[in-house]
Formats: sequence, C-alpha cells, structure tokens
Amino acid sequence: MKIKTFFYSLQQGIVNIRRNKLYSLASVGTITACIFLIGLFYSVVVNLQHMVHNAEEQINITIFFDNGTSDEDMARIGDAIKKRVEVERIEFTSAEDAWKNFKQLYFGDKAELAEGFKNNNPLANSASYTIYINDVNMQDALVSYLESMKGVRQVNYSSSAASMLTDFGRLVGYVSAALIIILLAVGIFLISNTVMIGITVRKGEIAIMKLMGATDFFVRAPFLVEGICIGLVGAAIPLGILYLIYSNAVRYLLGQFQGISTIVNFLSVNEVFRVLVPVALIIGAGIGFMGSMITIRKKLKI
Amino acid sequence: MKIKTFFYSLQQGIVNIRRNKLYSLASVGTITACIFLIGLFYSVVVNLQHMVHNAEEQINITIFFDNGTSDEDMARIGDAIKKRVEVERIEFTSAEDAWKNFKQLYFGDKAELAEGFKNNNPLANSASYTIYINDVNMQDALVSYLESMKGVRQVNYSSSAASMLTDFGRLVGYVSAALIIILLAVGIFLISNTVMIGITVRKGEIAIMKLMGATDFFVRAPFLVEGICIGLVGAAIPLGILYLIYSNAVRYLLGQFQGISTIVNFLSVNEVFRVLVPVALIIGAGIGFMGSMITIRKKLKI
Amino acid sequence: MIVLENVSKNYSAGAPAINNIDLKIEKGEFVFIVGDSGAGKSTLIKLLLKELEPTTGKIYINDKFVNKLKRRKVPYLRRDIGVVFQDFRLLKDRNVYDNVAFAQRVIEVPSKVIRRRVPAMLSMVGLAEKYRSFPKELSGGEQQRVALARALVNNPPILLADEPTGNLDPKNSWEIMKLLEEINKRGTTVVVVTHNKEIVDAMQKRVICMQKGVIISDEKKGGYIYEN
Amino acid sequence: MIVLENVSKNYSAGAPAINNIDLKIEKGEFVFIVGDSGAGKSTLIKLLLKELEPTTGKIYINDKFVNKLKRRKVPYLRRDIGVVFQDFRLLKDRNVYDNVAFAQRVIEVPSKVIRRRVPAMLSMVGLAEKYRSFPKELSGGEQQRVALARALVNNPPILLADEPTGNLDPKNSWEIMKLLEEINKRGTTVVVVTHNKEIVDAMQKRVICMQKGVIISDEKKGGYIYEN
Ligand SMILES: Nc1ncnc2c1ncn2[C@@H]1O[C@H](COP(=O)(O)OP(=O)(O)OP(=O)(O)O)[C@@H](O)[C@H]1O
Ligand SMILES: Nc1ncnc2c1ncn2[C@@H]1O[C@H](COP(=O)(O)OP(=O)(O)OP(=O)(O)O)[C@@H](O)[C@H]1O
Ligand SMILES: [Mg+2]
Ligand SMILES: [Mg+2]
Repeated sequence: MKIKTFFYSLQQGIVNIRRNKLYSLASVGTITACIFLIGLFYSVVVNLQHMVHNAEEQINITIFFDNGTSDEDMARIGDAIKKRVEVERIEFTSAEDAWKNFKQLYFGDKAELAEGFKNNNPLANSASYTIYINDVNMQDALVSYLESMKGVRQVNYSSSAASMLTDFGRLVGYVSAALIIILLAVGIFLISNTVMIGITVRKGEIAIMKLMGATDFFVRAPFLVEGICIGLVGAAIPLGILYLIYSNAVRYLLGQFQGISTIVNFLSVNEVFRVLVPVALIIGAGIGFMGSMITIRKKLKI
Repeated sequence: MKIKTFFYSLQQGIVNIRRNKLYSLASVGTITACIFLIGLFYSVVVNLQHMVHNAEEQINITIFFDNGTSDEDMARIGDAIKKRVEVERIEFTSAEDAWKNFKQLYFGDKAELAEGFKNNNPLANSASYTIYINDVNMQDALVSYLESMKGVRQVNYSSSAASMLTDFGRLVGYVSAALIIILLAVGIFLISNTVMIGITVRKGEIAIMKLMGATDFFVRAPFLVEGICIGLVGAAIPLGILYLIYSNAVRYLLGQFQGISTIVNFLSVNEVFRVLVPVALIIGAGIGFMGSMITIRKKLKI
Repeated sequence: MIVLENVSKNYSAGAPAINNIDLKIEKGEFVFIVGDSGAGKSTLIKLLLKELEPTTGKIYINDKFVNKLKRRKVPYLRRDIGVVFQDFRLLKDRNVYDNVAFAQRVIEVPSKVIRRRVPAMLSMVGLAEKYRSFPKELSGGEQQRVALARALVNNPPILLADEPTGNLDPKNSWEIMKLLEEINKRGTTVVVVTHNKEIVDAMQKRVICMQKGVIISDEKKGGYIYEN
Repeated sequence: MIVLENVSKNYSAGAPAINNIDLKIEKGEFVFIVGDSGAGKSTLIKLLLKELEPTTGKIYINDKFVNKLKRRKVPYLRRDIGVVFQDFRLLKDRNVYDNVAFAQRVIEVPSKVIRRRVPAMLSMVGLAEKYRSFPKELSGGEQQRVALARALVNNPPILLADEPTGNLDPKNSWEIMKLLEEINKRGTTVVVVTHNKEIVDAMQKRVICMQKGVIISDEKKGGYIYEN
C-alpha cells in the first residue's frame, strides 16, 4: 500500500460520512444513545456503591473494660487496637461521658430525676472505646481479636447492621454489575445492528468496487475510518452531555439533601470520568471499527 | 377501500417481514433490546422504592409518661393514639421491661453489676409506647399531636433517621424517574432510528408503487402492519425474557440475603408485570406504528 | 388526449432538459419519440406521469389539467397510464409474478382475474416459465419484458414505453413492437421512446424528434431522423 | 488470451445458463457476442470477471487459471479487464468524475495523472460538461457512457462491454463503436455483447452467436445471425 492510498482511505472515509448522511446520523445517534445510557448508569452505580461504602464506614464496635482496669491499661489496649489493619480510627468514651449521655438519653431535660445517682455513677465501669473499621467484612475477624484481649469485658457490635450493610452492598454490587454488563451487551448489539444495516445498504457499492479490481483493503479501509470516526463522535457527544448533567445533578441533589450529606455523598465528576472517558471512547471506536470490519467482511465475497 | 384491499395489506405486511429479513431482524432486535432495558430498569426501580417504603415503616416514635401516670391513663392515651390516621400500630413497654432491656444492654451477661438497683428500678418512670407510623412524612404532624397530649412527658423520635429516609426515598424517586424517562426517550429514539433506516432503504420501492398508481393508503398500510407486528414481537420477546430473569433473580437473591429479608423484600412477578406488560406492548406497537407512519409519509411525496 | 403547452423543465443545474415544448397526441395514436442521448425524452415521460413537475407550461392528459391535479387524484391519473421505464423499476423483493400482479392489485382487480390475467400477460412477453424468478435472477432483456408486461396488464388507455427494446435482440424487439401495434389497434394511445432506427424506419408511424430539449421535427409517417 | 474449456454455469433453478461452452479469443481480437435475450451472454461475462464461478469447466485469462485463482489475486485479474455492465453499476453516491476516477485510484495512479486523464476520457464519450452530476441526474445514455469511460480509463488489455449502446442513439452508438475499434487497433482485446444488428452487420468482425447457453455459430467476419 502506498502512502497515497492511506491518505485516500482516510479522506474517503470522512467523505463517506457526508455522503451517507442518514446512515451516519443514525449510527452516531445510536452510539450516542447507548453510550449515554451506559455512562449514566455507570455514574449512578458507582455513586450508589460509594454511598454504601460510606455507610459501612459508620458501622462501629464498642468495647468495655474489666472492672478496675486502669487508665494506663485502657490506653495500652487502645494503642494495640489502633495498630490493627481493620481499624480506621477509635474514640474513647470515659465513664463520666457515658453517664452524661445516659442521663441525656433517659431523663432528657428533667436532669433532676437522676439526682439519686449523683455521687454514685451507676455506669462506673462503662468507659469504652468506639472503633470504626475500614470494611464491614473485616468486622468478624476484629471482633474475635478484641474478645480475646486481656482487660476487655465486653465487645458490643451490631452483627445485624453489619451483615445488612454487607448484604446490601453485595446486592447493589450484583445487581449493578449485572445491569452494566447487560447494558454493555445491549449497547454493542444495538450499535452493530445499526452499522450492519447501514453497510448492508451499501453492499451494492462494495460489489462494484470489487469488480473494479479494488483489493479488500482498499474497499474496507474507508469503511473502517468511517466506523471509527462515527464511533468517536458517538462517544464524545454523550460524554459531553453526561459531564454537564452529572455536575449539575450533583450540585442540585446536594442542595436538596443537605440533611443527609454524610451518606448521600457523591463522587466528583473527575472521579467518575476518569473511568468513563476511556471506556466510552474504546467502546465507541471499538464497535465502530469492529462493526464495520465484520459486516464488510461478509459483503466482500464477490 | 374494499375489504380485499384490507386483507391484502394485512397479508402483504406479514410477507414484507419475511422479504426484508435483515431489516425485520434488526428492528425486532432493537425493540427487544430497548424494551428489555426499560423493563429491567423498571423492575429494579420499583423494587428499590418498595424497599425504601418498607424501611420507612420501621421508623418509630417512643413516648414516655408523666411521673405517676396510672395504668388506666396510659391505656386511654394508647387508645387515643391508635385512632390517629398516621399510626399503623403501637406497642407498650412497661417500666419493668425497660429496666430489663437496659440491664441487658449495659451490663450484658454480668447481671450482678445491676444488683445495686435491685429493689429500686431506676427507670420507674420509663414505661413507654412505641408507635409505628404509616408514612415518615406524617411524623412531624403526629409528634406535635403527641407532645400536646396530657400525661405525656417526653416524645422521642429520630427526626434525622426519618428525614434521611424521606430524603433517600425522594432521591431514589427523582433519580429513577429521570432514568426511566431517559430510557424511554432513548428507546423510542433508537427504535425509530432503525425503522427509519429500514424504510429509507425501501424508498425506491415506495416510489415505484406510487408510479404504478397506488394510493398513499395502499402503499402505507402494509408498512404499518409490518411496523406493528415487528413492534409486538419486539415487545413480547423481552417480556418473556424478563419474566424468566425476574422470577429466578428474586428467588436467588432471597436465598442469598435471608438475613435482611425484612428490608430486601421483592415485589412479586405479577405485581411488576401488571404494569410492564401493557406499557411494553404499547411502546412496541406504538413505536412500530408511528415510526413507519412518519417515515413513509416522508417518502410518499412522489 | 395528451396536450403540452409551452412546457419547460429545468433541473437545478445547466441547460433546461425540456425547453418550451408544444405537443398534442390524439387518442389512439402511435407515436415514436427519438433523439439524442440527453435530449429530454425520459424527462418528458416523467412529466406526463407527474413524477416531475414542469417548471413552466401546462400539461393535460385525458382532459385532466395535470399541473393542478390534487395529490389525492394523482394515483388515478397514473392508473390510466402504463409505463415501461428505461431502467425498468421492478420491485426488487418480489418475483416476476408479484411484480406484474402488483399493478392489478393497485386497482383492486379481483384475485380470480389476477390469477388468470398475469400468467397470460407473462406468456405474451415470453416469460411464462420465469414467473417465480426475482428481478436480479433475470437477464436484462427479461427484466425489460417484465416491465412491459406490468405496463400492459391493466389495459391502460395510454402506454408510455421508454426504450422498451434497448436490451432485446432484434427478433424479440420485433415481437414486442407487433404487440404494441396490436394494442394500439385496440384503441390504446402508444408513445414509444426508442433509438432503434430499423424499427422506426419500418413501422412508418408518427415520429417526433427531440434535440437538446426541443422538438426539431414531427412527421406523420416518418423514419428515424439524424440531426446533422 | 481468453480460453474457456467445457464451461457450464447452472443457476440454482432451471436450465443451465451456460451449457458446455468451448471458446478461444486471441489477444487483440474484436469479437461480437450476439444472441437472444436470456441466451447467457451476460453470464459469460460474469464468469470471465470471476463474479460468478463456473459450475464445471476451466477458464483461462492471460494464462491465469481463473478457477483456482487465490482470493487475494482476483483484484489483479480484474484490473486487466475493463467492463461495461449491462446495468451500468455506477457508484450511486459519487459523481461522474469520481466514478471514473475510482477505477484509477484502485490501481494507485498518481493524482496528477488522474486529474488529466479523467476529463480527457469524459470528453471522449461526450460528457465533459456533466462531470459533477450524480448518476441519478443523468439520462440513460449518459450513464452508459460514464460506464464506458470508467471501463476504458485504465487502458486495460481486455475490454468486455455488455450491451454498451443499448441506451444510445445511432449516432452516439457509432461513435462509441469507432472508439472501441480504435482501442482495439491499439492492441486491446475487445468483446462486445450487443443486439445492434446494424452495427454488427456493418463492422464485419468475428461474431459469436449464443442460444440457450450454447454457441450456435462463430464466424470470423460475420453479420448478425437470427436463430430460426
Ligand atoms: N435529476 C436530474 N437532475 C439534473 N439533471 C438531470 C436529471 N435528470 C436528467 N437530467 C439531465 O437532463 C437531460 C435530459 O435527460 P433525459 O433523461 O430526459 O434524456 P433522454 O432523452 O431520456 O436521454 P437517453 O436517450 O440517454 O435516455 C440530460 O442532459 C440529463 O443529464
Ligand atoms: N442470478 C440468477 N439466478 C437464476 N437465474 C439467472 C440468474 N441470472 C441469470 N439467470 C438466468 O440465466 C439465463 C441467462 O441470463 P443472462 O443474463 O446471461 O442472459 P443474456 O444473454 O445476458 O440476456 P440479455 O440479452 O437479455 O441480457 C436467463 O434465462 C436468466 O433468467
Ligand atoms: Mg432516457
Ligand atoms: Mg445480458
């Protein structure tokens, strides 16, 4: 192949797009629509997983100490716990804090009701550590470690909350993986469908070119260029749209849901697009290329 | 129009499907894919909303009584509360139960630590009603009513949990409504795209028919029949697939997540399909019809 | 029957394809239209069919004022005109039988009649055996004969044939011409565009010669005319 | 140059389109192929181009054994053969210039040469002014001449022309024939399928007459033959 032929193919591919406006528009439209859906979906799903992960991080374990454990021992236990990989951070609650919280909870404003206990903290042994962990899945391991520690009287943890979140996270993971895979498959199917119809329309043309003595490569190259260009445009458009929608939607939703922004906590546009952009471009160009490749190959027989 | 022409159109429309196999397959494929996505999505979304609604039902309010409120007064208050529309059901916790729960919570197995309080229930005034409500949105109204009641010392309610769930419910509602609308729009776009390319391929044929003296109706009718048939087939296939997937997925997921089946509580296949079947068939046949209608109209000019 | 008054047709680019033509063809006439490649013969036929609109001028067919004909009425005009197109214009996805039968279905002929008439028509053009073939499975001349059968099957009052023997051997061409003459004798107005000098010279019919969009000669009993 | 040995071609249905043909055409010959509509002439040309495979028999072109030619090599066979198809087969979405230029681009002729050669070729067939028109904006005869220009532009050693004057007026037809004769004199092997009795009779070249898939006569200096 001469360099001239290469440039001819390139130019011809782009000219083809203009020549077959209807087909080009339809293909770009289909790719745009599919990648838009995939991207939209991906954004929703990663955010959902992000939120589940955030919620997981708020799960915690509380440990209480044996009667008469000294402050130093408590500090030592605290240090040991902090070293564990599972642990994100720990918080200390002294017996006095515990009693204050208790009073607040059970007697509310009528603090005078608690007067009976004034000098006799009924929760004298209720100093505790609250332990936040990195990953709910690690809770069981950490709990057995904590229970085995000397000086630890009791380990309180919500196995139901933890397993619920783990389960919920898994559910979200399963369902969203399934949905993304299905969307990808459907998207690829739809795009190649369009490419196929479009090129089939031109099979007469391909046959004529072959009869003129054109090599397979010569016939195919412009179609491939065309496919790739259409694919890239069809990927760039939804990326642009998604960028706008995403950044505005996040801003809007954060405004709407200030109350729960600890859990409703969105990923930044950049975090999402770091994955989305290459994936979309690869899908677009890839399918444009593959679709043309496969379909033309079928029509090249003459 | 003679009845003969009607049957001819009907028959011709069906024959056309076979004649243009590629186009028919592509169209059925596209419609199948789009309606599959819409249905899949709808199923996920209604279940999510269903779960949020379930979770909302587990939100509750606790009320405590003034010192020395008699059991009769408590019963009367309970009856009054039960009559409120917001209330789903109420549960009574006596002071003794409260103390038992407390001991369990704070002293765990080491019940001997609580011996000091043996004859002196520190929570003597802690008899309470737990009130489950129908809809978190109604919580505020109920709380002000409860606070205004005579004999009620304190109303404990989690305004943050309630507003979080309300907010989460709203978030799910917004996002899923947006996604469904987008999916519908994209689906309709994709399908009419395919129909359009398909019919454009046959514009030569339409022109020939017109030149033979065929009326617009005569030319159009078979295309409409074809469009509707393709639409219906394209809707029926994904409904079948979704039915299988849905019932199996629900069974599988329920098996996997027995732990949290109070929240992860799926709608039955029939509840979902009661809406999905008519919607899918209308979309399929409707777009098949409209797509053909609009596209042919453009090509009928000659 | 067919009247053109001052008709012109300009395609977007270049010289007009039809330039101010006046023409009158009576009911029952047999007319040859001859002329150079690109003289405007096919354009003229397209104008009569209202496939194209004239740029200026008036066209009447069977006393219908074609220019102002309502969209709804156009099909009924066309049903009065059987046409053999220069490029055949067969329905690619229907076989020979269905192509010819289509013309009959359009005018809602009873199926029973169709089943009798279509095979009869096909054997008249010598294609009785090929009725199940699709257009792309036919030779050029066979396609042309299917187009002719389709144009004739409804016994239209007017027949326009654009180069109906261009792909036919002399023997077949003569047979077709005899067929057209026969049909003409039964009252059909026949307009044949042709390059076949031998046939035009032999048949001694009215010959209209076009050149660059104008009629340069119109003889009652003519031969093929070279414009030199 | 072109050798057929015992070649037959059966389409799926019906009688064979080519039935056990032996044929030899020398380099530099000028051959007419005539015969009825449906005799198998176009099929023969498609076999030479390897657009169709023979059911049985051997085909050699320029000493290449066409039957066994590798897929990769087929384009190079075709570059030696210029073809005017009976149905023109122009690229619908390219204008006249690009249609003719395409044949040159395929064999990687430098752009500079293309820009000189294509207009020259177009004016040779009388279409210099129409170079920007698309096929559907051309008359039948104009399309046919574009097809001819495309077949000739590369100066191929073999020219196959299937009914190259079917849509042309006698004057144009003669000019085209003179052109083909001229090209033949410069060494090109020319095979013309035609129904034009006048031309065949006048040119006194080798005439091969086919009927129902077989060669019924092959005369060195013949006229048009009717099979009666
Ligand atoms: N759609 C079109 N757009 C632009 N120009 C056109 C179009 N159709 C035809 N022409 C031009 O109009 C002129 C007349 O064309 P027409 O088809 O009527 O010729 P014709 O007499 O039928 O020729 P032929 O004998 O070659 O078929 C030609 O020069 C042609 O190029
Ligand atoms: N693809 C095909 N499938 C089946 N039969 C075919 C096919 N192509 C051609 N035929 C048949 O083969 C026979 C020869 O066809 P061919 O096109 O070679 O004829 P021809 O000599 O070129 O005729 P014409 O002068 O009319 O062009 C015809 O009877 C035709 O119907
Ligand atoms: Mg013409
Ligand atoms: Mg032929």
